[in-house]
Amino acid sequence: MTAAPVWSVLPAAALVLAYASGAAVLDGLLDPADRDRGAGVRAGRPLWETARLLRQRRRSTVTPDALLWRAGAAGPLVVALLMAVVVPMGGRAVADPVVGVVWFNALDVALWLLVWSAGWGANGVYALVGGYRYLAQALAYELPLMFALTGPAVAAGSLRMSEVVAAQHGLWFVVWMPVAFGVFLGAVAGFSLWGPFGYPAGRDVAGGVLAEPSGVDRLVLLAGRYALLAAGAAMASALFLGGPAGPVLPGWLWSALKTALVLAALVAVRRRMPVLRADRVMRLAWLVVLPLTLAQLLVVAVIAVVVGG
Amino acid sequence: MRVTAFVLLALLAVAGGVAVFVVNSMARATIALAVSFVAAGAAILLVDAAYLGVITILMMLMEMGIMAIFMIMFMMNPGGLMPMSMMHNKRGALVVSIVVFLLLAGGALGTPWPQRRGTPPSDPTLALGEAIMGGKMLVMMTVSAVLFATIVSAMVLATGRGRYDGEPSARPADDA
Amino acid sequence: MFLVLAAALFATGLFGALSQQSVVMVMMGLELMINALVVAGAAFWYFLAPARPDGQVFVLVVLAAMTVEMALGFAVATLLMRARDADMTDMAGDLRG
Amino acid sequence: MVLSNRLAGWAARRPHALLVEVPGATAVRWVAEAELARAGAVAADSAADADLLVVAGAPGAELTAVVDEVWAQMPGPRARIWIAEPGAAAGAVAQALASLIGPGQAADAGRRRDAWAAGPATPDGGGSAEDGDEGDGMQMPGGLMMADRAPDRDGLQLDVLSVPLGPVLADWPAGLVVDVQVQGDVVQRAQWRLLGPAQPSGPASDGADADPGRGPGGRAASRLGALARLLGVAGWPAAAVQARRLRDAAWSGAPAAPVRTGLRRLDRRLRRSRALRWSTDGLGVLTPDEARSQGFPRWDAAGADTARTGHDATARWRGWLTEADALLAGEGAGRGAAEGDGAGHDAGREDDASVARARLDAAVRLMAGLDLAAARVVMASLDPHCGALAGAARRPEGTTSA
Repeated sequence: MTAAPVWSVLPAAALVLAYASGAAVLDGLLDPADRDRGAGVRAGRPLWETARLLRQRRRSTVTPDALLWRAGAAGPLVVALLMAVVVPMGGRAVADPVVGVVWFNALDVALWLLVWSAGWGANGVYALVGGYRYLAQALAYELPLMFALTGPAVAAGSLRMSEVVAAQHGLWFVVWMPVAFGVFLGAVAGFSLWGPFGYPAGRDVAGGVLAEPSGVDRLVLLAGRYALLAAGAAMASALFLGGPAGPVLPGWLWSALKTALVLAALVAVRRRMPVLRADRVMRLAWLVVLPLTLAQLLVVAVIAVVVGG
Repeated sequence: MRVTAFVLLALLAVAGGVAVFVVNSMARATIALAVSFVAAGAAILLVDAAYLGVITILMMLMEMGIMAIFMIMFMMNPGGLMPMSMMHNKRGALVVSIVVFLLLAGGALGTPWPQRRGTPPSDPTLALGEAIMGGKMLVMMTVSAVLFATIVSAMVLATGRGRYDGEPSARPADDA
Repeated sequence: MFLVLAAALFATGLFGALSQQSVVMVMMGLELMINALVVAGAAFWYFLAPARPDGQVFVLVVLAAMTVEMALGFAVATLLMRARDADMTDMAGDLRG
Repeated sequence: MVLSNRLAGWAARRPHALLVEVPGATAVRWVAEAELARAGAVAADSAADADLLVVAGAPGAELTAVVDEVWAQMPGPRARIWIAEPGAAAGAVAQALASLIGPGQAADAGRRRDAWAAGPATPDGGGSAEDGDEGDGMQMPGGLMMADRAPDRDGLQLDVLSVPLGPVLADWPAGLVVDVQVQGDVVQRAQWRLLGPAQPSGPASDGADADPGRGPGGRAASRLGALARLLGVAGWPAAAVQARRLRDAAWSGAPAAPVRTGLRRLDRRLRRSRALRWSTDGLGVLTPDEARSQGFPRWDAAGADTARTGHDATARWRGWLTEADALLAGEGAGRGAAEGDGAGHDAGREDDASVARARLDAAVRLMAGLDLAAARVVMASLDPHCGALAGAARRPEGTTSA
């Protein structure tokens, strides 16, 4: 595997956005509210929403912190694109740094501050509560996520994404690291404010961090949310599902298929569950999930030592 | 190329650091500090210490996130609606820090540094990992003990009531 | 060059730590100073003895120290807040004893 | 021009509507919601998210003022409709949708002078600006006040913010304002008041056709409507949609059998969801006496295991499911008597002013010490019928503190 040239940033970004739109289309198709309407109308939902938000005036609030607000609104999309930079798709990544796994982790932590500023900058009660909810939720999932990321890295003996993928020839990591895989998917939903982890954007606080932005700001923020899901799904397929490994079909197709499947599962889960409140998530994460992840990591480490000699 | 990048990042880092004490909003101060750290971490990336650079960024962003919580908790007027000046002894501090800067910078430029010995390993992260698990194991074990002691003592200091004599409140430890 | 950056960061942090009143702001100053140490440590490692990992280990230890500082700092700030409703360094001094 | 027309056409396929319900206009809201859903609209969470402002019922002066504020906060293109009675909903919605893409929008945008663009803060209906206690008299830029301090539940002196919750808030009782003092997002004290309709109508007077609590179908719909709101607050939009459809079916007098089939499906889905139980368990626990005086029937006899967590939010939504099914099956009238529980189940008990008041008092009492999310679940699970109160004397009450 070789690092791709610089211009490959553009197709990578396009790919992330394509997956993000796909996720939005799927979300529209699955929405029971529109069940009686034609599939075309439902599938076109991202288009209608985009048109609506492009037409909408950009509104403000009383004495906002405009700089932080705009930065926060743009944050998720930027972070998602930066995450995608290290994800190999079909054996090819834009960049393949030595510390690809940590890079992903650092970016997801960057979201803490960005989403928080999106809530803070609006200078509204509900938005601020949403921003803090994000931090509270992040405190719950971050530590399990770190240990979940450590699993594949230990097994591969490297933090480099290409080597993590290469180490899965033969056996995908998901087979012997199911806990880490589950935690990772949960964390992806968590940092994307999605589904059961949509608490920071909850309807009970008038949309939380989504309560105040309108027009283009809102469009970018919502697109960023789907893009984060897409980047997370791509990462999951590379870290745990063996990336391009698979019979018959070419590697890039396998990568694309796996990413699409993970993404679809993430989108679908939103309809299956209510939002989990952060206090409950916190208890679950620290008392149950964290020990489980550590046990998983122990198993992985022992196997890695035994097998690796 | 590398020099230009470094200069830009260095300027950004210092500008962020200065901004911390200049802007009139705690939120912006926190973000400015985060920007300063990210720039410093990126500068470290330039010297092939990939792991150190990224881990610096990671840790510092996390700390700033935590700091945002405390900032609102402790500061009246966190929104910075009112111009904030909470200086005392500004002049003295300014003089001291300028003197320190001149001394340090002069020292850095003036000292006859020894010749560089050896070349960076092909994978500095690997070297670091082997050092931690090999020769420097003791250091890391000390660090981990200290960290554990910190968690415990911070909790003891910060919580007014004991663990079992109140309603069970699911508050997180204040550092991860 | 790296050391100049480190020196500048250190001086900025020192200025903050000396001049600010709020506990939180003082801690931000301290953070900046430690940040300078991180930069300097990485620079020393790279430019003086890159073959040995000591420099990198040093940086990691500094990072850990920073975490400890944050945690304890906020714990003490919480304690002060609880005991005296004081979040300014001056107040903490005045109320001593 | 072609492009902007195309954009407008696309945008109109999915307008976001913010609904303001006037106390006593529940039926109007239901019809309006169904009508909006038919037109492809979705419910907006906040003013920033809304293109359409739909006022169901005839608001009084205070509520009208709030509606105007929300109107000023909407980004535009925007349209506002007032629906006074159920029959008018379809026409009004169609007209509003047309005006959203019409040429009037540019003129509207040109005329606007928005509160946020200049000048002092408006007191706020949708909760979009922080305004603190007027404690230390320190005037802040923008007319905003600094927050006060008070001890919190962990013994720290922390900032307190006074925020009105409602009356324009998704899945919130009609016309209700709960003035809460919050630290972070933890409610310290709460107090309710009601912004009423234009002409207070007596609780049992002429408004019979606007009052859905008549007849078993209407009462089943009332339970399902409450359930839909609770599910919305709990953040499960898919299930809320399901409940809302069943509500509309029950209300429109559709044959009971298919409705009951759908209800059974929803029932299974909700009861099986551990996550939902997890988020409602142990919230808003009432003693059996309180529950009876607030018009909740004895649901433990009806299959909900209240013994485990007491009469909490979980017990109440389970009770709604059971009750709605019984009402649709036509056995609602007899059951209260069969249990020998006279206070249980006479028709429209929850539409008594005293019951509604008791529920609101209980809600603000139970909200203290909870975070906003839990407080909202408590309020939704008590389902106070504010319409019943609108006729009675309006005075603020129900203060409570942590």
